Amino acid sequence: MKRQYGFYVELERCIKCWSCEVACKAWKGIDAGTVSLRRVIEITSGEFPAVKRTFLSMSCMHCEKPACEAVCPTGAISKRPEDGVVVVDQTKCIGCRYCFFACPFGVPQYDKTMQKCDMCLDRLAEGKEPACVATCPTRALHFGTMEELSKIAQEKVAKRLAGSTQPSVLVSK
Amino acid sequence: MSEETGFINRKFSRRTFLKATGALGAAVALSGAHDTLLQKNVAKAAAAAPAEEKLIPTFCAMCGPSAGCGILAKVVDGKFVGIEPMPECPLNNGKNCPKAHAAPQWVYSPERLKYPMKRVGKKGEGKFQRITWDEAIKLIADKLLELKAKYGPESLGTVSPARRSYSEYIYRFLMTHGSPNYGHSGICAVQRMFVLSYTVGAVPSADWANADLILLWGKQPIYSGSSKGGVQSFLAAKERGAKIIAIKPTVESDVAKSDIWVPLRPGTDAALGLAMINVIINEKLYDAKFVEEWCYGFDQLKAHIQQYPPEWAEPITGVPAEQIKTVARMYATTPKAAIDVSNGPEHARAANDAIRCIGILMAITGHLDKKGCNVWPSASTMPSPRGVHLFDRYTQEWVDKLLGYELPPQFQPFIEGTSCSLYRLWNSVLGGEKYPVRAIIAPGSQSVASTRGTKRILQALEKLEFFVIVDVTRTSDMPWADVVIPVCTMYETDHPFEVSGNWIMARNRVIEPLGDYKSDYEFWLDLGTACGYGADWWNGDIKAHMDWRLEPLGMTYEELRTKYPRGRKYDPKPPEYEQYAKRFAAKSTRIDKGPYLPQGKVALYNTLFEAAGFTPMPVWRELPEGPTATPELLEKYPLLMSDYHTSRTYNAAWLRHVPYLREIEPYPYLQIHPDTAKARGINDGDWVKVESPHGWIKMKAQYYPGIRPDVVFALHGWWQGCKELGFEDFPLGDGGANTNNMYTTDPEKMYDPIITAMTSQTLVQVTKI
Amino acid sequence: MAKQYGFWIEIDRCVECYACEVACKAEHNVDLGIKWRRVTNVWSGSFPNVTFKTISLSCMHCEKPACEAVCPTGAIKKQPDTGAVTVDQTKCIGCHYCFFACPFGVPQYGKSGAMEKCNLCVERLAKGQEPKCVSTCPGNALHFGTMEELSKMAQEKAAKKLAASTQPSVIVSK
Amino acid sequence: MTDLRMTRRTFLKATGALGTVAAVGVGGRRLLQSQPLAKALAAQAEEVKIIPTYCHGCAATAVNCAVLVHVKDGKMVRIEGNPDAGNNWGVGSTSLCAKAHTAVQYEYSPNRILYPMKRTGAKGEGKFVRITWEEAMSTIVSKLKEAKEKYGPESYCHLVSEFYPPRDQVARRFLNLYGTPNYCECCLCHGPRYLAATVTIGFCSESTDDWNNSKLIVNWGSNCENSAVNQGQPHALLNAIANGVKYVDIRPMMDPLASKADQWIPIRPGTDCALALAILNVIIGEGLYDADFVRDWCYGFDRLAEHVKQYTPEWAAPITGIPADVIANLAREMATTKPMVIKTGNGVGDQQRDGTSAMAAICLIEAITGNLDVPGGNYAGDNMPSMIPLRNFMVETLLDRLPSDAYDKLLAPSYPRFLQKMPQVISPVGFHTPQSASYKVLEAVLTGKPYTPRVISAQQTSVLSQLRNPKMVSEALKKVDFFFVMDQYWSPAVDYADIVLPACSLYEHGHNSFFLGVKNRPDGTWIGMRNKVVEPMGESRSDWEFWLDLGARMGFAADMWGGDIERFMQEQLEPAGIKLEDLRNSPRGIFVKRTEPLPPREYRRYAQLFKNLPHGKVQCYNELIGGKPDADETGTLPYMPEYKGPPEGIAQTPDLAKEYPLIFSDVHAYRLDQHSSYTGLPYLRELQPYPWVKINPETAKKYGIGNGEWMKVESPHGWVKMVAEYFEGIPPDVLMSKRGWWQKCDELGLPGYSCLDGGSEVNVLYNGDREKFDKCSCQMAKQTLVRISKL
Repeated sequence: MKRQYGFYVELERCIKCWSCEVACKAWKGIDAGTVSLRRVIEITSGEFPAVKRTFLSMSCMHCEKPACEAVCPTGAISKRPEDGVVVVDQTKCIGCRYCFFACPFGVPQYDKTMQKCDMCLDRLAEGKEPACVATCPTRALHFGTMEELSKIAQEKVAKRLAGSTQPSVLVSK
Repeated sequence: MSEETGFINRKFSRRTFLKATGALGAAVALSGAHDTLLQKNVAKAAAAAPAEEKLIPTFCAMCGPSAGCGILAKVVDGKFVGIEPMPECPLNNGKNCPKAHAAPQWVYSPERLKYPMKRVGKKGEGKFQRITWDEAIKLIADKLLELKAKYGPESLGTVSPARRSYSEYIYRFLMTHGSPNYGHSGICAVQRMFVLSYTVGAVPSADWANADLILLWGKQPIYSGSSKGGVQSFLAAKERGAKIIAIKPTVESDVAKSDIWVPLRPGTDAALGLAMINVIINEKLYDAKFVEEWCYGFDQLKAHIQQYPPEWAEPITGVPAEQIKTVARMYATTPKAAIDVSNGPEHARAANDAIRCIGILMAITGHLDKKGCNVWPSASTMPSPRGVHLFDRYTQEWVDKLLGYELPPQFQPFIEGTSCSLYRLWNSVLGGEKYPVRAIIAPGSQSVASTRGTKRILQALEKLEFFVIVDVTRTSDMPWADVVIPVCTMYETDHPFEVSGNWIMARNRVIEPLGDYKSDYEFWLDLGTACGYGADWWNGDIKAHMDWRLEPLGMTYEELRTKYPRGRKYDPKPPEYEQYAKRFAAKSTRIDKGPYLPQGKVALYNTLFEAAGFTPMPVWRELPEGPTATPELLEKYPLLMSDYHTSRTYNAAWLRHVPYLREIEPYPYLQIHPDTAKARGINDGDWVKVESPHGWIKMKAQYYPGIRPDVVFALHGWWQGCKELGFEDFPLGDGGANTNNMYTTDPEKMYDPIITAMTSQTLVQVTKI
Repeated sequence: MAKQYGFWIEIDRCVECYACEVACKAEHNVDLGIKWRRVTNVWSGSFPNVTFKTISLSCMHCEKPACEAVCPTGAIKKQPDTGAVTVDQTKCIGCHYCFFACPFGVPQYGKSGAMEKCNLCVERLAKGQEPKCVSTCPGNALHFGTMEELSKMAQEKAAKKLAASTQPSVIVSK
Repeated sequence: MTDLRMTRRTFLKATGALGTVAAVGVGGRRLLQSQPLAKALAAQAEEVKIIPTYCHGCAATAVNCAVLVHVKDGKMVRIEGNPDAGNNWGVGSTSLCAKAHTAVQYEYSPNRILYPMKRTGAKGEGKFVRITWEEAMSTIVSKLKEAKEKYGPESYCHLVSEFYPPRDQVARRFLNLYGTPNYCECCLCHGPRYLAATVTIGFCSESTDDWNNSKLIVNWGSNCENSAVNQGQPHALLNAIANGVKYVDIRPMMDPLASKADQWIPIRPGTDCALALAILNVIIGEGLYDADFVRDWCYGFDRLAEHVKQYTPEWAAPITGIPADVIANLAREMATTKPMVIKTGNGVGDQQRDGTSAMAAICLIEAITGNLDVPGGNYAGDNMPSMIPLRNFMVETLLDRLPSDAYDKLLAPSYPRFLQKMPQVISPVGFHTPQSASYKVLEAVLTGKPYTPRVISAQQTSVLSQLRNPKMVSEALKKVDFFFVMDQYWSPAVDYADIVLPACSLYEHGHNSFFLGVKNRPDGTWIGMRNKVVEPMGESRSDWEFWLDLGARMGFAADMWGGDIERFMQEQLEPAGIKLEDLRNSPRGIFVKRTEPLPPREYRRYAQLFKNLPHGKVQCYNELIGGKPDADETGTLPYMPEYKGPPEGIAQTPDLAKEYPLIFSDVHAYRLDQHSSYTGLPYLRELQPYPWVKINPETAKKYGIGNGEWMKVESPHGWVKMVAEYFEGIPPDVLMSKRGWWQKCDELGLPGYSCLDGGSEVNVLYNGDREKFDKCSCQMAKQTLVRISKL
């Protein structure tokens, strides 16, 4: 049965505490100063005092039709049917960086060969969540099948609509 | 989007890269006369003797009307070899387009004219004899004075394309000589400036930095100078999230990045404009308060426009009525919406009507002189250098003496002084006008390649008594010249200065002139003095002239050069908005200096045009030949053809001889939709015959998915070969590649009745050769 | 630690103006008929819903260059300090084997017959200048830097789009 | 909403749907994604041991997050959150903060002190030679004995950081046995704010249990997204916001949580007292207070009403930088939106010249609006009896062994002497008395007033980066007769020590303060063991072992468990009937279920909360401390909160502002380090490589300072070199930085910076004059004026 796991970041709950970024490097034993397979990014807009700050934790999106897989000249990149994780075969990768051109999100990193998030397949095998999701102190970062994730998102929006405190106005779409 | 993953599909990487290389490989006939460095090995270059390298701040000169981009010209051992960025110039912020980088090949091209010549062979034979600069000047001056005595000063005419930095010197010479006959090609800029001035009182520009919606109407920012502000402001607006609607017949890169493409047929902009006004008025989307307070003739317009609903415009423009409504509604209801109109609509019989519609659209929606809409230029604290145009000497008699009007006499002179259509100037030589001109000077203009009716121009060239060419490289009508005057390229002269917004910089000489010639400006100073008008021409003293021009800025030309090597920046004044009273009271350039807008309001209903015998409100005028204009011709000539004015690598009729540019666009291409071509058995790259009711040319078919299946497009101005790549010249008339052979020369159909803009649409058949 | 420089073409900003192609040729006096950097369009869709994207491509300066691996005379070397893959023309015998191996068809053969291609403008890098194509790109679409810098830039641009597009959906209108 | 996390985990494990997965970099740097993961995992499984303990993230201060450490071949490899303990939001939470994940780098850092050493060069020169523990301990013992005989026990002062568990059990007990009252507090964190609240409304609660009943949460100076990311507060606040609770944030910078507030109030640092007084002015002036509560439970309200008339919003606006109308509307909203809770933090009552008054005024705002101990208000917390009763050595520190005149011998009381003699008023756990102020103790070394400290020790603290005026501190450390230090890392103060002792990291000893490690919750109480994860580095010993050993050597063995740490720990567990061995052998800790259900939550327990206050009421007019001698005993404490403002400020010293136009302050906590340490840990230093100062881009551009460029920051007291970090979320006339950039990071080749002028220690900038400190709790103001220039 084809299953697609994925991440979901609730922008409103992320406070850029960098825990996911450091947990990912620590769990995979990556040296500081080299690659970052998950990065926390801030978008600031407006000027003092009307400032808007949005925080976003970003790693590989494990696309349904990965642009990196499509352009890889040596077939080093493949998408696993059983969980939808996009993985890189290090022995085939020649470090041509063409996948970087293709990726709309600038995810591929290079330490000789292409490095990127593999959804912590080792932890998944032990029934654990990826290291970044497990450590997120504000539960902004979620993991699961796309059905599970959409359920979380819809529940959140519905709750806000019902609104336990203020009576909310129904928005006409 | 196609089902392939995103934009790069697996097929792309290896095969298409090869395909593109292959197409060029065969064509390269590597002729011997090749002086580029063979070995490209870096180590080898470093090992050579350390070259003495200089970087000279100056201006690129490779393209048209507006000022050149700032560059650092790299000179190695006295040879101009390349350019580096000069970020100080606000026009291009250190960026440069492909033409700028190909400048050395243009400067050192074998096609350069190196010394003055006088004709010794028969007219059109192309035999010349070298003479000195002074001999040539004297020869021209004597002839002009002789013709002036015999036939009056008005026997002299000049031909010029769009506005150049030396255009004002031509007006001045004509004024000092006594002739009103300045021939303008009528295919760029002046036409829309005239119509907008008489509709909204000025030429308000689109406020790209603040608009949320921009209509890119008939504009080619990538073709007409990709390094200038156009591209940078387009991309900045996109990244800011602004919506862009592209109204153009073909898909260039800017259309591909726009949100909506309005694929109208060339020459039908007026129909689209009228239909949009119809929608906005009938659906009450106009700004009633602004219309009531600042527009004249709304009721008349409202009645007049009922005949032009979107359903009427659909068969003419080819744009679905629904899309016309959507675009009209979006423009009217978006508070910050602007229209950036350029050359596209100026090539049609209804050119004035199209531009009037655009002015009216801006006015009735209130999108005028507001942040994010079309705004007036903000003033600068920089005192403006003196102009050369003797504007105050124009009189009514002067206007009446004009041979043939480009703009109606009641509105002469306009910003270019008294101007007559270039075609009428040549027509007078064949006796077709009030009186014939006897002498024509062509500074940087190739009439045979750039105006309609090539055959008639060639006949006139045969008959013209005295023809002078002033240019940097060989031109298409040089064989018929009596005197050829070479002039410096802008890399060989240290004047004039360039102004870009609030910044001014002196031009610096990169290399010494390669032959016996001076600059354009020195030519006019010398000729003016030789003709006895020295008092008006600083007696030929270029230095005194330049200092005179800079006097308002309180410094001499040398001080500008030495004190401000990278240009001097003045602070802009903060922009002012909604200054309607002042804006609509603007004085015109007419003899009586009356306001453009007699009512002090936007002319929805134009009383001045009405008094001059023209339609007070914009109307629809059919194409000379077109699917709805002449359906009877469709059977023999099924496709609608038009042409571009300029491209990424060429300007009008120039630069085909520059190898690095010719490599990119090696052939005169006919853009044709793949299905249309396949239906005729034409493959991508085949040579085809393109025939209209007026002439025929040979072009290479280029499969172009981003075009209407019933339309084909080409670039105008093809005549020149390129020795380094082994390309020969093309014939100028039928059988060549000059699109000007294809269009009508029937005076009733070839012009816009008010602004003499020349139409560039016809019906053609395309067959494989 | 060896630096690995690279290019990044930001498709959304490239306007197919060919400035990078001609600038590169002028800077290195490249023969006519061949190109070290090439601009190519990829069309998609059909009239009237048709559009195209433009890619400016030169040598990728791979980590394990296929051309270097097959070159019989060792003429192709990957420079340790900048990661640039350069050609020693005196050793190249013009056998075209590298052309067969390269997944991107990058190798070109000019009048000298020896292989030539983009050299990452190492001589300009030595003078602290950007590669010529990058310095002139009017659309600011062609970027150059270490892979880490480029990746940060790309991610920030993607994030900006995500943040701007979603406008965290607050259903309750306050 | 069911806890999705639990169901998915069991679901994944049950279905085993994952098949073979790509191997992951085990210890190795690169990702071996090609080898089948199963094989690699199996190999990994046998060697890796999982050891439960507590995280080092908040360093020695708090003991909060239970963790599982992966050890392979005796070497720490990785760390994870322990789902059984109930960290952050409760059972099942595996979350940790960024600092936790540096466990491996923290343990094996090249900055570790490995052996006892004694100084050979001059004080501060940093020349040392290795010695044995025996020689080190005997030197310390002889010095302590000599000092006691010649100058009296009070001549020995022990410096320590806040919350360090050994200090309140074995260290405090040793000092009492030795006879010195001079247990020295840094007066930087929690203590001063806790005192101000307790003397005004009788308690100081940080409970978030009742937030979901609140209608308005006001975060006033609390920086919990930096100081306590994983301790439940950010998560609780985000839940409240998601549930529609209105959230207002009063802080100088728009920190991440402030960016999610409905309203951000960018107040100038050090002016919170002015704002609080102006809010009281509006609430009382417009009669918006809870008349019933005021009548029944407030003392001296009328005098307060009169007192605050002078503090109008128009008066407060130029001081705070907040427009008068914004102040007035805020006051009305805080008074009328019920229930409201104010979450205070270090930014408000801990490092300001009028911090005590600021905190008192804020407590009074909560009181007179009837928000004390009400559902959704300032809830004083559940009284849930623990199912694991422990012997609390934090209280049994043999206080009676001190000489009778100990309190009078106190060198520099960190809060008024008369209050220190009333421990029953200040709850037994919250404040241990007697205690002196570290800064004033060091000053006494130079002045000899009231007397000269002869022996000083420092443990788990870096005084040169903790206290103001590092120049004075370094002079004092040079002059003192004998200075010994015990720490994990080589901080700048260690250069001045006579004897240096290597301290174990928190993963190298299994010694516990069980009291702090217990997690009490509605369904029962959980206790976990701090286990020894790896062998100590070099010859390092645990701080507990040091005090027990020192106690025995000084003849107090009988009262120090004979130096036997096991006995000390076993005695703590006796009341709960738990054997130390049983706890060590239960990796998932011990959970004792509650026998009978908890009584429903009680509110408005005013009689009990105010019992220690005069008249048993909230002190609007404070007769507990009003008119009594202040900490310096040079003046008396005010009856009502009074505004003083920062020592140097735009509004306070306008002429000085002509030369030094910008306000400067620093954040107390930052989520990438523990106060002044941890800038040596590569994963954290990578994210903040250089000493940053946040500056508004417009301000920086005026001085031609680009983003990321070095700049000079100079105050009337000293100057530092910092890197400008453009930040829109800060007022144009304010600069904010962080203290503690002394630790180098060899792995990234980044230096440590000096703590003196020309370095990057913000403390050199602040005013060191004790007259400009808070008179009640010796808070040292961290606000000054600076001028900046491009470097």
